[in-house]
Amino acid sequence: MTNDIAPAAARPAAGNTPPEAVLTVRDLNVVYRTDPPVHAVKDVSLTLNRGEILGLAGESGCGKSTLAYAVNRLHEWPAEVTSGSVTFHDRDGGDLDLLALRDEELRRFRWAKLSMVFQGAMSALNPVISVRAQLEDVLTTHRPGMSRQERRERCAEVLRLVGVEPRRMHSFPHELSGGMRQRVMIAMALLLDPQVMIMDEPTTALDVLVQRGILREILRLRDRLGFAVVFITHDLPLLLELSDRIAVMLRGEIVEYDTAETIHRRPRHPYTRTLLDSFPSLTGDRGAFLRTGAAARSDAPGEEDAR
Amino acid sequence: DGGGSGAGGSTTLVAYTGQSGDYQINFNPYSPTMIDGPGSIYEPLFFYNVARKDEPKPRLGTEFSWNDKGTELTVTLRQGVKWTDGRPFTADDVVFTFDMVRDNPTMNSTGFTGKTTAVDDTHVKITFDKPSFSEGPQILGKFWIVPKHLWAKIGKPAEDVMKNPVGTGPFKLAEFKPQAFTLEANPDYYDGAPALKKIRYVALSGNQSGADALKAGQIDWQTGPVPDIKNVEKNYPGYRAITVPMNQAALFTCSNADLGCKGPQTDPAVRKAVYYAMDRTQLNALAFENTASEISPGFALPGRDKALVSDRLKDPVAPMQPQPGTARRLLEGAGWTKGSGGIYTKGGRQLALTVKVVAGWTDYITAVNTAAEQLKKAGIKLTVQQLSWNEWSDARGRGQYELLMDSLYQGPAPDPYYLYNYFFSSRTTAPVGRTANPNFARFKDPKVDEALAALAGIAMEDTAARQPYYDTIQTRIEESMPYIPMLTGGTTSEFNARKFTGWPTQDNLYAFPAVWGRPDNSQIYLNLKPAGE
Amino acid sequence: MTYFARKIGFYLVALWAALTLNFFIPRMMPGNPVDTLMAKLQQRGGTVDPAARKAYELLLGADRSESLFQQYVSYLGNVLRGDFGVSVSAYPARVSEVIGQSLPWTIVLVGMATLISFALGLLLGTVVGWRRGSWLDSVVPATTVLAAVPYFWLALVLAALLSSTLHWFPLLGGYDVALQLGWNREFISSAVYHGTLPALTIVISSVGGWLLGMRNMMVSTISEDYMLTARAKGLRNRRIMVRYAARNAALPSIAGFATSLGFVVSGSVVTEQVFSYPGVGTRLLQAVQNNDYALMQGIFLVITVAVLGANLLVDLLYGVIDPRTRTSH
Amino acid sequence: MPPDRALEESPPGTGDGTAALPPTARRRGGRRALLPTWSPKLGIGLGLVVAIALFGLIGPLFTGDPDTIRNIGLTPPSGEHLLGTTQTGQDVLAQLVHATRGSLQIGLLVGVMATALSALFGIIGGYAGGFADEAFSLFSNVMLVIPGLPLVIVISGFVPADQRGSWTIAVVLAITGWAAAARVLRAQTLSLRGRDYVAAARVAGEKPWRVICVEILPNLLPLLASQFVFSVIAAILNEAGLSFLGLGASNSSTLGTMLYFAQNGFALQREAWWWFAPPGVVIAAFGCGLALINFSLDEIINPRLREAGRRRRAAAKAGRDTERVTRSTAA
Amino acid sequence: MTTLEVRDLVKDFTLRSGLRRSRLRAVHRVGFTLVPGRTVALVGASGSGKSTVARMIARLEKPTSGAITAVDSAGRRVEDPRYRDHVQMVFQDPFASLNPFHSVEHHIARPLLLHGRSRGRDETRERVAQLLERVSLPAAAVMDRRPHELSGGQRQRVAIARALAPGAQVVVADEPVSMLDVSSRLGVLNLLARLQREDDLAVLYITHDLATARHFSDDILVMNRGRVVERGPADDVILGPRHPYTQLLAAAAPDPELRGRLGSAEPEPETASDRDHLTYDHFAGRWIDVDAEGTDAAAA
Ligand SMILES: Nc1ncnc2c1ncn2[C@@H]1O[C@H](COP(=O)(O)OP(=O)(O)OP(=O)(O)O)[C@@H](O)[C@H]1O
Ligand SMILES: Nc1ncnc2c1ncn2[C@@H]1O[C@H](COP(=O)(O)OP(=O)(O)OP(=O)(O)O)[C@@H](O)[C@H]1O
Ligand SMILES: [Mg+2]
Ligand SMILES: [Mg+2]
Repeated sequence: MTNDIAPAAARPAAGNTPPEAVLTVRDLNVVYRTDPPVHAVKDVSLTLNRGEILGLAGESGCGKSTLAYAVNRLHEWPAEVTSGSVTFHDRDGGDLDLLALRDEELRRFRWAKLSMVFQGAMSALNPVISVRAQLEDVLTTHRPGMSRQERRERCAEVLRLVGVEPRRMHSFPHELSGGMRQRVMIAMALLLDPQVMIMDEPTTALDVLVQRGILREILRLRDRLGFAVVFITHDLPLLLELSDRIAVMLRGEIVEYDTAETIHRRPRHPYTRTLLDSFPSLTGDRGAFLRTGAAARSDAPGEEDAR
Repeated sequence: DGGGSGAGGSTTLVAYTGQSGDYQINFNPYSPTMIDGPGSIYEPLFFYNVARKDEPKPRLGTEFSWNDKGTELTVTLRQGVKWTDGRPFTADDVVFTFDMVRDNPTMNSTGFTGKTTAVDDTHVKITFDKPSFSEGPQILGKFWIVPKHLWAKIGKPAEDVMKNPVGTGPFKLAEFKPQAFTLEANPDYYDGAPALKKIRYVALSGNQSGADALKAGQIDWQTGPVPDIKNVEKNYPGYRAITVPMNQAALFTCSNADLGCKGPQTDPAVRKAVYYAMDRTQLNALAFENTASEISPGFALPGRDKALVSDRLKDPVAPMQPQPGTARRLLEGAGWTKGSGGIYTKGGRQLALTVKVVAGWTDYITAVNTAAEQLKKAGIKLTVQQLSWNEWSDARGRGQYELLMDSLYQGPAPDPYYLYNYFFSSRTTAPVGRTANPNFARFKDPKVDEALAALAGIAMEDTAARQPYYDTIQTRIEESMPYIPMLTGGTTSEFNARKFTGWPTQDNLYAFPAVWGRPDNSQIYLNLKPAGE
Repeated sequence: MTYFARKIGFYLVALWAALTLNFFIPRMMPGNPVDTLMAKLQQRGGTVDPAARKAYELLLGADRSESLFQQYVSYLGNVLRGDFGVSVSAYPARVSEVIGQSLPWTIVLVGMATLISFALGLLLGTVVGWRRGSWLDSVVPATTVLAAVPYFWLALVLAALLSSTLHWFPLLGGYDVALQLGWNREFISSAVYHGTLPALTIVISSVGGWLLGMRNMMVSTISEDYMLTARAKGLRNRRIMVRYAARNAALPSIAGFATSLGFVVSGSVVTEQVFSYPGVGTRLLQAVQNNDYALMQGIFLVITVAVLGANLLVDLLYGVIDPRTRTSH
Repeated sequence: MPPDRALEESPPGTGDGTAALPPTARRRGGRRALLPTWSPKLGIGLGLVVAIALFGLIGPLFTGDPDTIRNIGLTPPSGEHLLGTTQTGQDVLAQLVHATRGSLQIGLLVGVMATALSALFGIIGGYAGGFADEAFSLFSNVMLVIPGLPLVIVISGFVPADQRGSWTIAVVLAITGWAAAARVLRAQTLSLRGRDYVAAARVAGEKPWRVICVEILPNLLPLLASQFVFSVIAAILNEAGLSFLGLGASNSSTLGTMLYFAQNGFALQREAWWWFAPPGVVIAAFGCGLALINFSLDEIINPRLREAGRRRRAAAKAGRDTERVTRSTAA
Repeated sequence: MTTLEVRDLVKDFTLRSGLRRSRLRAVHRVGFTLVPGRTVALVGASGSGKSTVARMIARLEKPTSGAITAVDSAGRRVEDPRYRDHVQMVFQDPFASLNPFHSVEHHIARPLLLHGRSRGRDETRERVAQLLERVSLPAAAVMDRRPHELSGGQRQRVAIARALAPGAQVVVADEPVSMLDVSSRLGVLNLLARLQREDDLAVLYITHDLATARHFSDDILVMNRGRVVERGPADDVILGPRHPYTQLLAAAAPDPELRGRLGSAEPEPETASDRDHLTYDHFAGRWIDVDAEGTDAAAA
């Protein structure tokens, strides 16, 4: 089953060829039917191009995860998609209206075309089942024709891809370090060679050094396998470094949506600027921050916040 | 068949003896924990009917006689009797049995000391070193003759459970299961095989389940309370009930201040006031469903021992209605005065008594509760205290109580002598703190002791000679009233009269009809016939 | 391995402590076996000569000249050799014999009933928890009513209704006593028939607890992140419910199950009373009522060993079913 | 500047506190989080418990002496005796009222004692750690395997008979009933002990007992309450069970002893339902009420359960809200 | 003014697995001095022992060996009962460090009362209000609320106020902002900086974020596996790291200025270097072997 791993696709986003969309979100609205209702995603429209890394930034509670889950229709009550559309443009040409899929179709679609990596790998992996069983689960469900041997090999292959020794397959999640667990999650997401991978804060819980290693891995795999990534985090500097385009969310709405370069150099929305200023630059000018000088004498809110 | 499963065939009598929980195999008639055997598998020499003044009925013995002094007892044995293993029964077996009991202190539950010799094959002689008329019923009626050829080989006969009992009796063991065991008719019984072919004893969990099983027709004979006793015939079609007054329910008092008893009940006036304040009619109705009967303050059974009830008693039977006037006079005569709240006081102390009763003995609890209400009217405060059985019997034995509710029991022959000897003799009591057995009231009266000693030397049949002593005992008891008589408790049994005929009736009380009475039950088994035969 | 060593060490200490308590508790009870026996005979047969007391004292060895400590040491020694002594209330039977005779009934009836109620509770709990918030959830409070009814009351009422009135089930006993004991069809079907109602009452009164526990764990488990992963993986609902939700949610119940297995013996007292069912519960009651120290100690030991053993088993098994515990600390 | 952070950085006094509450503010927390959310289940539960408690508390004022014996014997309910009489002519209603009070008393006593014991061993052990913890948890595990039945008799034996009653049985039930709860409390305490606010209290210089009582205990309250409720149910049921075996609170009147007397008086066989049924029904209703209250407590301890509980109710409401939200979205 | 001196601090943890025990050295011979008016940042990856140092300073944990001495303005050593008046700590998780059961007022009033800084209800309330206002919270609106009614940043402010309540002049802040929302982080850091300046506090700022360490502290200590591997003025350490571990850490910090760096080949971290056990001291301008020379030399 080696052809599951597509030959490295071109990287259209960075290149000059016109970008080909793989996922289109149009005017999506998601409401939590709580008391009072929370309108968590408001009129969001996004296009994810093939092979591209789309960063989704925003502070806690702005609706990033809600948006991501809505795309895969993972929401259960009380969340409800009230309007909008999510269309998946398959590699083979067909378009899928995700919100209209029936249960069984949706189940088949999930992971095969679009996989997800969640924030806490410890809790995202079932603690009482071995890693191998959790990997093979996907194959037995989606590729019922595969033999045991083939399944075993496929699992070993994806683990090798993410830099985990295949013999760790027999371990249980708690026996792996945080970084390894996250790699296992990524390996799992790669199993069916999906076209889109949504990563919801995949590295926030990790050590800076480990985080770096994983990000590098993602980039490498993307280059090799050509899937598109939606990368969700509140760490804007990270996105600026990593992604091709960035969408900045504020209270359910996308307030700025542009290439990483533009957002870094010429942020238009004041909120984007606030966000950018919340992260002092490591190597930049030290004086840019308020620690010293006259400004620092007062911590009037305006000044504290304005950067 | 009564319809339920477990009842067995139509010729099987299913008996429930009140056993709660599984049976543990034990057919050793001398073991306190044996489950059956006396009378049915093993036989005594004679059968004594405790329910009625009958002549002893021959079983293995045919005749017996005492010498005049009561120191020598000669018994003639039945001929042609065989053990169920085929070996013949001889005088040697009797001698062996008697000697075994005498020589094994753990089996000798009556303190038998006689010397037994075989005069010839059919005669044995037992000699005592003091007059022992009163031991006769015990020896003749409660010593189970066992086969020498088998028992002589047993090292510790007291500790053997006799898994395969061999006896001379009308029945033999057919099958044992912890949940039930079955006896079957002995075809070679000397009197001919009994008409009753099978007896099955079943294990249930107590009175409640006994009543349920009876209702379902699963048992044919049990002794114990059932709801609505008066209407057994209506409620359980085909069944009959019979109630025999046997044990005297009384409020035991720790009466003897000399032996360490404390409390107002050590004052005889108080005990008698309690006696007069009771409304026995109400007690009988509420606590005993009217199955109890009159009681004599001299503790001879008003029915069975009618002839022995002394005419020197103030009341031949206790008044069934309260006599508040008498009670008041008695108390006031003893220096008690009515205090506030209507309770008598003396020396600043209230006339308040605590009565101990076993938790779970509902009829007794009801009785003392009822009595408490009645005594309140007479100015006596009675507090009921329920105790676990263990604690209650501990307190009773050591005399650490003021009052307790219990009953007095009879001896091996239809004669009050045994009861007097058990409960009123100074030999069976002990100071408070040490265990009395069973003179729990700590009654001590030299005149009674003298009378008891004299009675031991007079033949049981010689009622004329015995009566003066009974008069003494009864009047002394009435005078002191260490056990405050309440009522004579009836023992009620229910039996299936549709399936079997020949049951005892009030008119023909040929045996005490309690299913757990041994050997009384065997006498009944011998009399029963499957209906329609 | 050291994990096991530690566990086993703990259980040994607990066993010793329990054994010691078992030794002292009965000895602190009022009364003594001889008086108990005497009184019982008086109550039943009517006549007991005062001389009998001496005989029974000798027979049952009521006068203990050994000091309490000596008794304790020889008790521990005997227990280690599996010798619990002679039962006073079933004299001269050995305690092991008495228990051996009754225990199988209890284990089969109450054990099976507990197992059934556990399995049923888990199954229902899984379904109710999976469909939380649906109408099924409103069934849950109803089951607590059953658990709040005194067990014996429920049993008595059911017995009166189903056995006495409707004659659907036999009233009393463990089998038709007219049958031969043995592994034949007739006997077994009779035993099953007799056991059904008692088992039913146990199941009815205990299933609610399992159901509720499992349902609550299911609800908690369902909101775990790995459940979301499982759904995102496109797994079938059934598989998620069984392999991801129920398997994880059942873990605490399994620990509870072990404990409840240990209480099979002591919990059987009431059942056996109500249904006159043969078994060790009645024996316990008999021992308590007759001051039968040896029997009491034997039964306590069975209970203690059962509880500890079941817990140990679960502790060890837990390592298998919940891999997290294997390498903890 | 995003308006919802106005307060965060506004100079003292200028922010109007309430308007600037963060979105989470409406979630319940603090002391209010310790109160169960109102639900029909809780309502029914409280209703049952209060009704039965009142029945037991003030009922005795209206009924006569339950021990009064009448010559009428067993009679079915009538105008004079609303629940009939027992075989000794005692008024069942009067007995029921007193028995309910007795049972409540035992339940309450056991609840208090068992909860106190489990708190003592669980919380202190869990907080102190080390040897104390090992010893305490070993002790509770041993207590868990000690059979309670003979303990009843033994402990009763130590209490002078004239002072014996519901207290004795309550002590026994408490002694044999605290261990399981202690284990749960210990686990919970262990997790609370590691919380930063406990460390913060220690840094602030609080004494250990104060840390336990003020910082840890309040957060265990829902758990303690649930355990209390549970041990009350268990106590009443166990007391009834012991009474059935004849080992109960013999000198005081409880629902258990009442059932025991009914059983011994062949109430069931005589079809005297008015005697046998009411005590069982009262126990069941009371236990059921407490269990329903416990549902609400469970929801505090494990908030995830609450979400599940709310689903259905909110779903009905959702229909109305959808309209409003979509309209506001369009605007 | 209080100075806090840490010398040769060692902490071993006993790990139990079954009956076997093993020792884990979480902190190895760490030494530094906190002086009024200066912030020292302690940086390092997860598990490097930062929190353990903080907890030992707060006396939540007993050092295995080494000394932590606080010296007050008069030059006297601060002994135990008064130690907590001088040294206080701010915890990482604002959601966990406030007891959900108690009001904001309670959290601040308790240390005030415990350390005898106020008496009576009214005075206490007033002092609480003052403290809240110092941390830029509207006292009237916040005082009676419970933690869950506050945002993360507000909670962390309450935690800071609590640390100041006993009059502490040494504040250990263990990752005070890493759990906060991005937009409120700077606010809290700036507040800390302001208080530090105004009260001349000595602050130990623990973080894994090199960027904020650089901007909010004067000196930086880099920890790796329980050891201090590099120390020096903030800019020197960040911009001119000498120890391989520091270099690795600096390279791992996201920096939009270096876009594209991720994709390009980067040197894999060397697993072991001969300098692992050495400390580079920018003050001294040389490598120091604390095992040989002790922390006195380094802390100079
Ligand atoms: N189950 C729920 N019920 C009610 N409201 C919810 C629920 N889940 C999320 N919300 C609300 O929806 C909004 C968006 O939540 P979401 O989880 O999408 O944010 P996020 O951007 O992913 O935040 P974070 O960075 O913290 O993960 C928040 O205001 C949140 O309070
Ligand atoms: N109570 C403890 N028992 C055993 N080991 C501990 C304990 N506390 C900490 N450790 C160990 O000590 C080492 C240092 O831990 P510490 O919490 O100080 O690291 P840290 O630098 O604060 O990490 P982080 O950035 O993740 O907070 C770690 O390996 C940790 O596992
Ligand atoms: Mg999120
Ligand atoms: Mg830390």
